[in-house]
Amino acid sequence: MKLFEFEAKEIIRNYGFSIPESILIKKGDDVEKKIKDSGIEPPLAVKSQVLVAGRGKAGGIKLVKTIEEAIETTKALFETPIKGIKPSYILIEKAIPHEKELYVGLVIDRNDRRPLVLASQYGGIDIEEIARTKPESIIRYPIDPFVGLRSYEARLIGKRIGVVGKALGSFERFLLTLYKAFIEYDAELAESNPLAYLDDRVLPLDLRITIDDNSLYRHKDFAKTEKERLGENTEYEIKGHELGLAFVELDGDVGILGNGAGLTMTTMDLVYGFGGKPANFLDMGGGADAEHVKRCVSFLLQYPKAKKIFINMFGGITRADEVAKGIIMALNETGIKKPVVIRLTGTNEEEGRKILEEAGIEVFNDPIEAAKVVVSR
Amino acid sequence: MKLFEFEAKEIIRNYGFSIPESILIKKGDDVEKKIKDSGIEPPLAVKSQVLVAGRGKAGGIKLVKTIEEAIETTKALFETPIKGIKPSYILIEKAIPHEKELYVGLVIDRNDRRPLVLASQYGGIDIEEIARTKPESIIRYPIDPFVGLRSYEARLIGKRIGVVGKALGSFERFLLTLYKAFIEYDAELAESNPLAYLDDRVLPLDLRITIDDNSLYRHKDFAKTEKERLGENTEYEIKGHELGLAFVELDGDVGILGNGAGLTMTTMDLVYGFGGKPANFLDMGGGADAEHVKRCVSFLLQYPKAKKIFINMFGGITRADEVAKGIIMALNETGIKKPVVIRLTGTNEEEGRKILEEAGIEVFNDPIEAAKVVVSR
Amino acid sequence: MTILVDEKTRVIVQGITGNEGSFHTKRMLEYGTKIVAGVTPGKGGTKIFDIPVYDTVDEAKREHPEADTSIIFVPARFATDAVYEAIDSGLKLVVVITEHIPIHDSIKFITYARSRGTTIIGPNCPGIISPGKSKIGIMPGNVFLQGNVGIASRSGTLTYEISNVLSKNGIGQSTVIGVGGDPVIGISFTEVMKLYENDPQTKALVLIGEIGGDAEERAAKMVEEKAFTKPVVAFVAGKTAPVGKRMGHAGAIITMGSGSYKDKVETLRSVGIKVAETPFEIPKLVKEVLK
Amino acid sequence: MTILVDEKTRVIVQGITGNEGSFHTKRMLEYGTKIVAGVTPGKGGTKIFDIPVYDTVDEAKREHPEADTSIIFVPARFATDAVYEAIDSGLKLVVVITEHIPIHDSIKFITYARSRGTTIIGPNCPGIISPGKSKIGIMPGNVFLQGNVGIASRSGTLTYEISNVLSKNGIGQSTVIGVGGDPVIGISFTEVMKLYENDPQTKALVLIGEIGGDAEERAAKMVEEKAFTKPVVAFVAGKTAPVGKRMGHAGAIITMGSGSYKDKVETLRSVGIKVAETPFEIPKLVKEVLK
Repeated sequence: MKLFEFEAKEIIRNYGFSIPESILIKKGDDVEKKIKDSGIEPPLAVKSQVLVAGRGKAGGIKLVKTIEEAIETTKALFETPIKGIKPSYILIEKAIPHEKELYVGLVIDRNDRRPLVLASQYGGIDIEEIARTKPESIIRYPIDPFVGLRSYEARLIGKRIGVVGKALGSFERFLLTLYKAFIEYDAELAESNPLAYLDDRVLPLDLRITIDDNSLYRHKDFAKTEKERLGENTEYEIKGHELGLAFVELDGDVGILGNGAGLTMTTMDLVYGFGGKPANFLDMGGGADAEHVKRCVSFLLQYPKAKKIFINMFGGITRADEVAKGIIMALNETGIKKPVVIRLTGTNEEEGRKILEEAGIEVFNDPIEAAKVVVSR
Repeated sequence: MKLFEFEAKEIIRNYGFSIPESILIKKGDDVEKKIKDSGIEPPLAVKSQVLVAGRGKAGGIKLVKTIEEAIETTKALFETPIKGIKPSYILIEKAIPHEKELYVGLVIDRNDRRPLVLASQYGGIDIEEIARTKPESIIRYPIDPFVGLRSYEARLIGKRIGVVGKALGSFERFLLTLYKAFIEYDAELAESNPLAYLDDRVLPLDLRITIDDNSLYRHKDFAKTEKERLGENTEYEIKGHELGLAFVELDGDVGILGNGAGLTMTTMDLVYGFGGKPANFLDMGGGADAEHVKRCVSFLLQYPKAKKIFINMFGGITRADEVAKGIIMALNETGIKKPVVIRLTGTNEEEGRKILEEAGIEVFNDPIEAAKVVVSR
Repeated sequence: MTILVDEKTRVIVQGITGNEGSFHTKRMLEYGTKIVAGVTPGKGGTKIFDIPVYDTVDEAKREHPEADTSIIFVPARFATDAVYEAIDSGLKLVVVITEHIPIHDSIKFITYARSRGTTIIGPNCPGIISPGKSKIGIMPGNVFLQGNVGIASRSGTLTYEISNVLSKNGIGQSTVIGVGGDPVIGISFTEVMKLYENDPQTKALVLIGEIGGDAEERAAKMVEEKAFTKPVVAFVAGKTAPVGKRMGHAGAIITMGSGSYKDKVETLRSVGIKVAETPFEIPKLVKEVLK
Repeated sequence: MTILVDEKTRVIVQGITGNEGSFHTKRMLEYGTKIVAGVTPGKGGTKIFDIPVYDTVDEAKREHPEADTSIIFVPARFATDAVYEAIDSGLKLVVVITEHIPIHDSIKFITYARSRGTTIIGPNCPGIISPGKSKIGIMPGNVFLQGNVGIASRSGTLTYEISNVLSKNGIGQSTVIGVGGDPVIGISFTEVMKLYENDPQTKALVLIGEIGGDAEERAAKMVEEKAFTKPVVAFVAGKTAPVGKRMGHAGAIITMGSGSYKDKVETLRSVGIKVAETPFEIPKLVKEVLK
């Protein structure tokens, strides 16, 4: 789960790292009153709180020199979609003049199985772009997860990207604070880009933290912004999320349902291979019962982009008879008629096939054949 | 630094381990009003908050059956010295009927250099006594300081001291909570003795936490009770503490000042060996300057138990001339006359000797000879 | 020979009395897996399918010192603790079926396992099977056939699909490992490949990849550097997956300018690995490389 | 030969520009200790006593790869970090002079040092000296004399006192180690004894103990089990110290029914170790055992 910039900054402020004064405006607030009451003084940065990358280039950050301009810009930004998304929050910060911008981030290194600090003297552009254009500038520093990041290591990393003097102590404190957030919030990613490098300190101009979804049960503080966060998804992705489904919206017209992520992706690939276009990714998961299958199938029946539906199921933990029952229930309950092509094999295949065929639904054993059929319909 | 029982219990309550309802009465409170207003219902345990061991046997814990009795007992306990100390706080807790009492504690194993869980099915008596009478009952379970105590280990320990059923889950939670306190409060010791073993849970009837003095800069929450805590020391120990001196009061009449703990203890031993009795232990530490030496010597001059003073100093980091200067300053500033015997050797010995001899003070080179002289005076 | 598990493997099932644990214990027993004990805290002293249940792995291991492997069906919130318990009891192989374990927990227990010499498969994996010898996982046993092709897969169901089509074409498997769908897993493709390289029974390798991460690229590098010398056939799921969206698995997401289908396939082909367009092409390609 | 340090030892001083650090660096140099670099964050690029100062141990070690030992004068709040830095830079011996380091920090860096093969002396110790060869500590160099008696001590000043009286009686020392006054220390009496046992130059051992803990009892056990076979003379400070009071050092406290003077002396004598009543008896006893 991606945190909003203002949430991420609140975390490091609570950890005692001092960052510029700011105010948060929520959609529906009296913008004028809130800005004036805050006593904040220009110059200011007015920042649209959206979770998409490249916000700056897309016009989501404006520098203003007067309070009047700040009010105007805030109102305008609420109405400005950034990559299709209108913000629910605007963050207004004291603008800090600076010349140099650094990059610093923490990720999990999949191969090393440990936290990895990434740092570069070139901030303000995507780390991928830095990696492409100035790979030698990127410091990669692995951290022992049991020992944690030590102060001396934070200093060492700062030195290696050219931070010197008083600012080095500030960089050290910032990186230790970021690491603390990374660990305590079970983050997959915690990065500041750009990190302003001033004479005597560093300042995170932007700050992004992504919490590992599997650990959300340990971090319930962000429930209040869940609705706004979901605003980043499409209408049907939000509905899917609310139903607890692993659903991703795509641009085609073939509704896809599989059991297991690999098989579901392969099903998409097969459809695509025969000239069809998947309308979505939907994985029913392992061990789905009839009730859960019904939920998935009903969802696709109601999902307007899916003009036809391809269900590809290889029984293992999941039983074919449960899937068959779920499909019948969904068709009956919704009453929606769409072409549905079903491939069923594996555990309890015979029972499943029987249930479907008795209801007059054709069942394939070979997924290639089924894919061809669904594309042709 | 030893925490009071009520402070230790507050910690684990804040960590979410549920313990019986209680109220804390401070000396000077309106006892009657406070107890009646609290709404707490008998039976109650009224517990004198003193830091000495063996409080129960010494009459510091009383069980009462009515509110009136609680009020009376509380008032009485405030006036009852426990091993010489009158309490500043009384803790009144709901009394929980129970049959079995366990012991569980966490210490640092000096030899293994790691936290060690000690647990026994026999609680309510000193762990030293358990160790003497039922050594086989004590479970010793070392913890990797980087990995920490795991839930399964807490359960394993509980099982080994005979905890079963629902109470085992409670024991697991309690021990994990105690370990958390042990780590987060940099404790040398965290123990519950007795830990009541009820049908469905365990409850710490007593709880003791001792914080490592070296880590107190990380734990400033206990400053408010510092004065009451010091009440456990003698008047001069409190004064010494306030001056930042490593001072321990003893029963003899020879004031002792050395540099280094080992040498200072050995100085005490020498005095004792020649029939004298040390009035104190006072270590000026390493690298003391004249100012600090003056503080130490002045303190002993004003300390009434010390009828004479023995200063034993082996110069290493500490310079003999600084020590000599400090002694002269103390004698001049206090104007107090007591027999002072000085042994001075090591770094800058000659300069030191000269300073003292010019002031008419005899200086010994041989500590044995000096010890004999101080005892004879 | 096979890798990691065979007919001599003796298994403890952690979480044996739960829904999933008991269901799959039954199926593993039916397959012939030697399960010697089960563990569920609070259920010690009972039996299930005639297998003794203990409160702790420590006790299970004491009563059954021959146990060398554990399979974990414990729910995510308690699974991390169960893994430490298995490692501390000295088991050599721990198969973590549980999904949704926080990644910071995984990196720690995997690091810890390595320091103790324990191999972790998973988390969020279907397990491991050496057909005809031992099945320690949740895969349907009937789709596998004993033989000489090793399989390493990031996917679950897709592995069954591919094993099934291989078996139907008469191509048996030495060992099939589902390494798991999480971004961080105990045993990686390259580590599995080291084992297959040294296994005389294994004559070829089928690698079932997915978008996201760089496991496939690392496998290719190993082939390039001749650290793996047996023929390899690969398949990568997610050809048509969009960028930046998580496709079910936490691990299957194209991010940070890496992990795309195209890059993976190109890298694999560049070192001479045959890449199948669909799972159903795999038997033909395997037959070719085994010729 | 001596143990742990000799004329080949090359030293980095951490905290070299501080009060204590610079004072003792000067005295170590005067003694002949080979100090190759100093470290103080923020002072990199400067020099002190002609010794180059670096911001990090990493840089110092890169410029002076021959460095194998560090001595730490960093204040307690930063000392833990300095120890990790020394260990991570691959130094083999780290002498921690700093006192007042929290014990939970010490147990962790000592555990970590062991896993990396680094020996820690201290914290809260006077250091180590092999007379005539190298002094890495804060002891006054002039009280030591090169010879064949090894010393291990829990005390600081008392060690100088005893070394002084030995030297004056013509009894020289191979190596003198102050293991430190904290309850938890990097190298213990028994670990030092293992080294002395294998050092041909060392013919006898003087053990300077204190009340508190069980270091003396463990030393006695080692003698009893013949894991240490050279003659031992011991002294224990704190004969007249009261129970339950901390005597200066955090380690010197009689608690939990253990650590008393009487118990220690009895245990030492029971295995044939000569225990001196005062430090000034030690030369006589050493002469006896060396006869």
